[in-house]
Amino acid sequence: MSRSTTEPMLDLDPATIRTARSLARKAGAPVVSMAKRHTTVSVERAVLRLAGLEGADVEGIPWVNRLVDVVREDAGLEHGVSLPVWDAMLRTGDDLLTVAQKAAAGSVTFRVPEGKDATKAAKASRAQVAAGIRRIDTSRRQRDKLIAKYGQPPAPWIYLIVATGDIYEDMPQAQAAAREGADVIAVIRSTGQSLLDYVPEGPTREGYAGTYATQANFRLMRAALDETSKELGRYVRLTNYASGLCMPEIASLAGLERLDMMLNDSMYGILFRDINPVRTFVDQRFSRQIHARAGIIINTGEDNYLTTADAVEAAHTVTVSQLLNEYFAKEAGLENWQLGLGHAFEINPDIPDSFRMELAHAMLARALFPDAPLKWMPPTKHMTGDVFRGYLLDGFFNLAGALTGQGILLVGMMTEAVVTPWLSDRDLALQNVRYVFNAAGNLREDFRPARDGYIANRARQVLGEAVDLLDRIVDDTLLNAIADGTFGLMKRPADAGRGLDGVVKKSSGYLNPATDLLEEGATR
Amino acid sequence: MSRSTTEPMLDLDPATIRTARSLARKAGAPVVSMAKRHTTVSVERAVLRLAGLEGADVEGIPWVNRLVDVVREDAGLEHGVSLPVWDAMLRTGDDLLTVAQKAAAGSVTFRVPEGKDATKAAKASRAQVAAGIRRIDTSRRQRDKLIAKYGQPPAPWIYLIVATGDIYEDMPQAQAAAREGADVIAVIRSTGQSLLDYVPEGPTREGYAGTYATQANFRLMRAALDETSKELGRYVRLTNYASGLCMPEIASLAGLERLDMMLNDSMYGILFRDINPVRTFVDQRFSRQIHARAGIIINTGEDNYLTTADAVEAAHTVTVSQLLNEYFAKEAGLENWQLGLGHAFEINPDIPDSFRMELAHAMLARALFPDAPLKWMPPTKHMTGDVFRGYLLDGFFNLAGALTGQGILLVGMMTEAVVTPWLSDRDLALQNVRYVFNAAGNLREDFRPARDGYIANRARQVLGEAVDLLDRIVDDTLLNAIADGTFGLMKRPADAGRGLDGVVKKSSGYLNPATDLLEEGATR
Amino acid sequence: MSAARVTSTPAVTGPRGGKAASHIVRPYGDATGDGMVQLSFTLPLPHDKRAEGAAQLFASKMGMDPAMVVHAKAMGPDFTFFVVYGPVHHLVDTRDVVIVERDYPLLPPKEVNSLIKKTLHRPLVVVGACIGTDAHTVGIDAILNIKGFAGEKGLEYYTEITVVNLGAQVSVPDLVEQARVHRADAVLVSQVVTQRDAHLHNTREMSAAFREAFPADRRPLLVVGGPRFDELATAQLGVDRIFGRGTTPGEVASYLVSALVPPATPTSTTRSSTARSTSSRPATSRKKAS
Amino acid sequence: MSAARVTSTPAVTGPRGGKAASHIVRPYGDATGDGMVQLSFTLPLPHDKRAEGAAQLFASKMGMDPAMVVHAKAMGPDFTFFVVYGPVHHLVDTRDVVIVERDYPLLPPKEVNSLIKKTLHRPLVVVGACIGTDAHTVGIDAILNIKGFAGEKGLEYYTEITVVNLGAQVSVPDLVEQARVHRADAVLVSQVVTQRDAHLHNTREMSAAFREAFPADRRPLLVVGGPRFDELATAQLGVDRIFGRGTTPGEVASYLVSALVPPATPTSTTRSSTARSTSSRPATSRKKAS
Ligand code: B12
Ligand code: B12
Ligand SMILES: Cc1ncc(COP(=O)(O)O)c(C=O)c1O
Ligand SMILES: Cc1ncc(COP(=O)(O)O)c(C=O)c1O
Repeated sequence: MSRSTTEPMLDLDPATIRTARSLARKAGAPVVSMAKRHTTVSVERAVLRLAGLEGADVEGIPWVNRLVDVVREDAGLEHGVSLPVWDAMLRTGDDLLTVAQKAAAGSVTFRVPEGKDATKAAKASRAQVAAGIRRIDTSRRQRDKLIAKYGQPPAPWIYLIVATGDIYEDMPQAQAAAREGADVIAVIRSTGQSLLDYVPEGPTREGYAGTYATQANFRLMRAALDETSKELGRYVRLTNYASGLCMPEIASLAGLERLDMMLNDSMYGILFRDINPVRTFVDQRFSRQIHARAGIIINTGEDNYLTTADAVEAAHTVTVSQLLNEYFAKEAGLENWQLGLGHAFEINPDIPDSFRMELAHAMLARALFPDAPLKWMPPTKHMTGDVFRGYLLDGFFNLAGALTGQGILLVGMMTEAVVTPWLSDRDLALQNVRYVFNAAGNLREDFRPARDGYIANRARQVLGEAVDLLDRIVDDTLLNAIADGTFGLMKRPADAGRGLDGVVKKSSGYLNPATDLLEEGATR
Repeated sequence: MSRSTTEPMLDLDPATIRTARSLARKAGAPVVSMAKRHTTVSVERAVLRLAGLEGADVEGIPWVNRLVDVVREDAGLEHGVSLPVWDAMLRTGDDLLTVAQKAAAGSVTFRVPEGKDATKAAKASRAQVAAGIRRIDTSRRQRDKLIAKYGQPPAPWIYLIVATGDIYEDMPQAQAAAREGADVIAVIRSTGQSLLDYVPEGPTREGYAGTYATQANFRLMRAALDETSKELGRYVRLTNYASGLCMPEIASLAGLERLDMMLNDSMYGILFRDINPVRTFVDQRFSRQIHARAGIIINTGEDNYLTTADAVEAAHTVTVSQLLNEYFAKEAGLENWQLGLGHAFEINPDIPDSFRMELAHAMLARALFPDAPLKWMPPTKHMTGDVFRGYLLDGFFNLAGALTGQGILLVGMMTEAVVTPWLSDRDLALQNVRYVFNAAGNLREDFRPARDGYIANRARQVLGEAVDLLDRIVDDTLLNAIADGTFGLMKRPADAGRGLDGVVKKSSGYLNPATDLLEEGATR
Repeated sequence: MSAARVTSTPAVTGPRGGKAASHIVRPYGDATGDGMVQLSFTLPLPHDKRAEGAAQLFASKMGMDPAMVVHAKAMGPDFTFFVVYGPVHHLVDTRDVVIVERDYPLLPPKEVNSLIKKTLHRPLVVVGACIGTDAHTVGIDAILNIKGFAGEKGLEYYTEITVVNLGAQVSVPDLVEQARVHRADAVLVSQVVTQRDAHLHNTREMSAAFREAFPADRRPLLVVGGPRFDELATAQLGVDRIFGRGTTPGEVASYLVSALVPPATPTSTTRSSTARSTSSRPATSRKKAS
Repeated sequence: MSAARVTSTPAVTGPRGGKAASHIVRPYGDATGDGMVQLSFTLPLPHDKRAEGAAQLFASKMGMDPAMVVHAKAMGPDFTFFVVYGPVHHLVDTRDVVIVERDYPLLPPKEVNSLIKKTLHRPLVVVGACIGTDAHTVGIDAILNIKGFAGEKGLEYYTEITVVNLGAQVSVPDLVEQARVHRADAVLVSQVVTQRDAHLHNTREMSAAFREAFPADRRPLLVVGGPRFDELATAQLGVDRIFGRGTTPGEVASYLVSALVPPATPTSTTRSSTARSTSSRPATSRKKAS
């Protein structure tokens, strides 16, 4: 389907759209300033990772965890890890890894340096972290080069999942999926990883319904897909999840290892992993600054709301969340082309006009975010063990994607309600995509919803409800809205949830060379 | 989907449409006059059936066959059976059945009466045949009454097939299908029936991939569906096949037993059963006169061409055949609402834009025959053993039906390439129809092919090719076109094929009271 | 629109013997006794005649005869996907089917409440959770939240039931602790992720922990649910009851009173042999398995 | 348009043991050896727990363990449709797979023609038909008509083959008569309708008629084809060769020369044991089965 054809018009009121955006900014701004006032253990560990600290102790606890824990005990984290750590390095003459090992062994203690010591430590840490940032820059340039060489695939990008739990199984399956037509490969993570307050080390072979995200796994998979990209003459993108308690570290590793897209939603962890809201927003801001720098496209998770809330009743919460995600993303430096805002085909298929309503919702997103790629998620909630019906539903999902010009198409599986996808499920699913796009992709030219018809009216209604909800959120604060179950019907108070103890209020002397480099756009 | 919404416009040139129709008339007229100049054994047997001759001899040969054969031997058929038979009845004082029995036993001989005898025989035959025609009229009135009572189902009518081969199995399966949502039940015929030059008698239990069409079976099934119609408060239509060597008789029985729709194509028997073309056209004209009188909707068989010829290359042959079928139907007295002109979703699904091309073809038919119900046939040729793919394809077939406002939807089965439909296939297929029409039926409102877009251009192209072909047919005669493999790639010369020996040239003294009554619209 | 008429409640009358008294059944394709089934699978073989033969042989080992390989598609050089149709010779005697019968009366919320009130003289306490790393709360919420499921209100709606919903990703020690703190009469656990039998491992870990933490007569009733459990597996998993796909809150509430509250009305005595067989609570507080 | 890139020729590399040397295979869902399959069928039972149990029991008789009934839908009061997933324990040894190997070289039309010319010194005569009431001519036409199938020209294209295509619905006596009139070297019969085994009955009737009408050494080669034949059934059906789904004209032409014309180039001698075993023509005019 060509992008050049007349875009179907929804005729939304531009003033309403402006209102919606400014309300989202108002709702998000207090959260941003709260995020700026805090740091987290994971943000600090990410700084150390950027500075090049890799590896783990014999128990598999990463050195970054060991080090941050000891620093926190010795000196608190209000000032960040950088000053105490580089101060110690300067004092001992040890390198970062040695200091970490010594810290674990209890043979070094940390303090918050002052005066000249502080200046020296700050400078040293900045120099070392800048090297990491430059590695991210190099990765980005390399990606740009490959894309320039192979060309950008036309929209929508076909997005397929692998989830064997074993990186050595994932690699050939991912390569196979790429050969079958996937533009993007996502390696699903093991169910438990987001609750781990550390990033596992090394190549892993024993995930549960997914494979652990580790730096080594990132590297292996990127290499495998680079090989396949070369074979196919087409750049195959790699995706993982910057979510959970280690979001900032995972984002950093993704930047270093040239991942191309990351699932990264401003509220997913809060709602669906019961991670503390403050922790999440702090971690999220840092992660997005990294993604912005790394040229990574983020995928947000609005689809998830529709698995717990009703896709018709809660349609406007998707819009609100997209606007918030957009605001937080832009604030962190991401550009429009990096915003894979999520939405999903999750309306109960028994509802009259369900398909047209899906089109209305999808077009609304398309109209609100004309320059964002948008990630179109397949039906999951209303999939059943009736795999024939499921295959049909996925076909109509594909058709909706084609008619509304989605940017990233996550391919639906007929066995959604049964098992994690089989080899044959993926093959059948791609056959479905192929049929629909080949046979009816250009139908978009003939799709012209009337300006006052069912579809346009529905889109306007959802936008109106979104504005109303944003209004209420601005009044009552976003944190309260989250606590009240506004999103996905999940109630998450700001003072509960996992990882709260990893949140630390910054002191006035707080230093984070990574944030500084990112915000300044500097390389040294 | 409501009929009141703006019809998508194809913007066809009205002059071209007029040309196409007038060419069809020119191509068909010689065939009609040829048909008028001939009679066939089956036409004559149909007259006897209308006169009330039922039953068969001990070998199962119907009395109508016995009688016509003896008359033909004794007196020839150039004058029709009516004069010789009623002359014999008047001479012997026997009733019709007795004369038939005596004829079979050789105890009566026939002659062509002349003068007063002829006048008397003519009068007597007309009186007796008129009673049959009045029974047809009564059936029609009864149907009208039931429809007035229950209301007409909205379009498209859901058309389902039963094909167990056993009328006593067919009945409950048909009732079940009706309860599941079928508006029309078709009882498929046994593979061999069309080649039989007689209509089997009585209820039958041993068909091959279908059930024999007999008067008793018609009666049983109509009664079963009347019962279900009552139960559902919805008139369930019954369909069978006026095709094969006994087309006129089957049509008459359908009229008598209140069947509601009949498969009845002007060329199907020629092309796909190798029945002699002259035989077919003669039989067809009589059948259609009966259908016209009985208020039966005919279904034509253009879909069949696309199983042997390519649906893209041969698209215009479908249009040509529809125009010819329309001409022959109108000539025989059928009205627009009785023309279930056939077309099918048979384009190779691997072809780019195949779905849009299907839409173009379907809209062309819709635009050419705005007042005919049109029968939309599902994919068969490109169905494979991949039942998942088949289920998806059927979904898009249903969508095309919804978008183009088809009148009769023959429900596609995912097992098309495997077996005659299973109980579960029908259930899954109806679920498919339900989903598509419920979720996307109204999408027709949003479907507006551009006046100069792909769809409109393709429709114009097919219409243009149809006109060209009609031109050539007019030049070279329709019979030659059929002989040359123009339709469905089947070559059928006018002097070959089955049933030719049953064709008889009429003498100037030919009498057929049924034709007279039908053409005069008389009841006595 | 026609869809309104194409109702979703078909009522097929069995053509041949649908109503036959026989207990012996086989699959029905288009006629009684034809035994027809549809099967699909992948073999790790390149697509060629031999692979098709292997598919046919495999299907015939499953009892299809003749097995018709109606579709074969190469998926890369090493795998082939097959669709097979054909009749299967196996028969099922419906009398051999072992199921967990509902061995308690289905009671409306009002009766459940009044039974608890009359007999327990205090609210019945239910602690619910998704354990392990499972974050699928929709199922347990369907049972517990007021909103409920399939038109039935959840347990929170019952005035005499106190619901403590711990949510997702609850560790077993936390669950045991919370059950103790809240003096749970019943613990309701949901498990949706089943990859590598996660649901079975987690359930066994959970029941063992409760057995260790509580004396037999004080252990709360252990109930698990999720779409892929075998309801017959109570003994193997060490729980009192298992609920599967499509469970409604009313069923759970009714079961809980029948198990925890002496019945006011006589109930059926044909309890499944496994139900509660692992419990050793006094019969006064819980109805024993027969 | 993205579809252009989503090619239809995937090339999966087997993750686990796709290339394993082992002859023992099981279905592959998501991992080697998982044995996973998908199954669907209808039981003539009203939809209730017992019916689901019966479905599970039936699937387990087919070798699925555990059999997960993931979908059950009432179809009227007397029938229920099921979808079942699960692992199957049966194994297939690919060495046990019996197939009809192509036991003749695939020759291009030119070579077929020159072989016939050189050896027979006259055109080879083929009479083709759909017999019985079967009117499905597309299959036999694909083999006979010039247009051909799958990019290969049909037998009419071969200068040294004379094709007499009798079309559809040909009765057996007519076919025998036409074979005699045209001095057919081979008779090619198509059967597509298989309901109630029509194809098998018709084929047996046909081969018996030829056996009766011709002395053994003058009987034409009998070849049948159609999408649902078992290619191994030559002996039972009394024919010389059976061709199934997806046959191409080139295969048929090559077979015909190998069977009717002494080979110019040595061909493989590993003929399937059933092929031609029913023939007793002299080896000079036809190659004998080994
Ligand atoms: C919604 C959903 C999600 C939501 C969950 C939101 C939430 N808060 O619950 C989100 C998007 C977060 C999610 C995430 C994931 N999901 Co999910 N998800 C689903 C989905 C679409 C629907 C499940 C559902 O809500 N069903 C509706 C409820 C009402 O049904 P139910 O759970 O069966 O409950 C009923 C009964 O079983 C019973 N019941 C259930 N529990 C209990 C307990 C008791 C005590 C009782 C009495 C009864 C009872 O009563 C309920 C009402 O009848 C399914 C696919 C599908 N269509 O089924 C996949 C699915 C369950 N998810 C799956 C997976 C793998 C995941 C992930 C692990 C993927 C990943 N690696 O990232 C993640 C991680 C989740 C985690 N850590 O657990 C797989 C599981 C595969 C398997 N069999 O192991 C599925 C099947 C999808 C698939 N094919 O891959 N998922
Ligand atoms: C086209 C078609 C028709 C056309 C036939 C037109 C024609 N002139 O051939 C029409 C519309 C007329 C038709 C009618 C009917 N059909 Co029809 N039809 C089909 C359809 C859609 C495609 C068949 C086809 O052309 N395949 C393509 C060819 C190339 O494949 P093939 O036949 O397998 O041939 C290949 C090989 O098998 C082999 N081969 C075949 N013959 C031979 C012979 C020799 C000697 C050799 C070497 C090789 C060989 O080589 C070929 C090339 O590879 C199928 C459904 C489907 N998608 O398969 C139903 C199907 C075959 N029809 C079916 C039925 C029941 C009928 C009817 C009986 C229905 C009715 N009661 O009215 C009628 C009556 C026909 C009759 N009397 O036989 C059923 C058969 C069910 C069964 N298994 O018994 C099917 C499967 C549909 C269904 N699911 O119900 N049909
Ligand atoms: C936006 C988003 N983030 C993250 C995840 C992955 O979750 P986890 O953090 O459990 O790996 C998902 C799952 O689908 C998601 O949608
Ligand atoms: C137009 C038409 N007539 C008749 C038939 C039935 O054929 P037969 O005459 O073999 O019963 C068909 C079959 O589909 C058809 O399409």
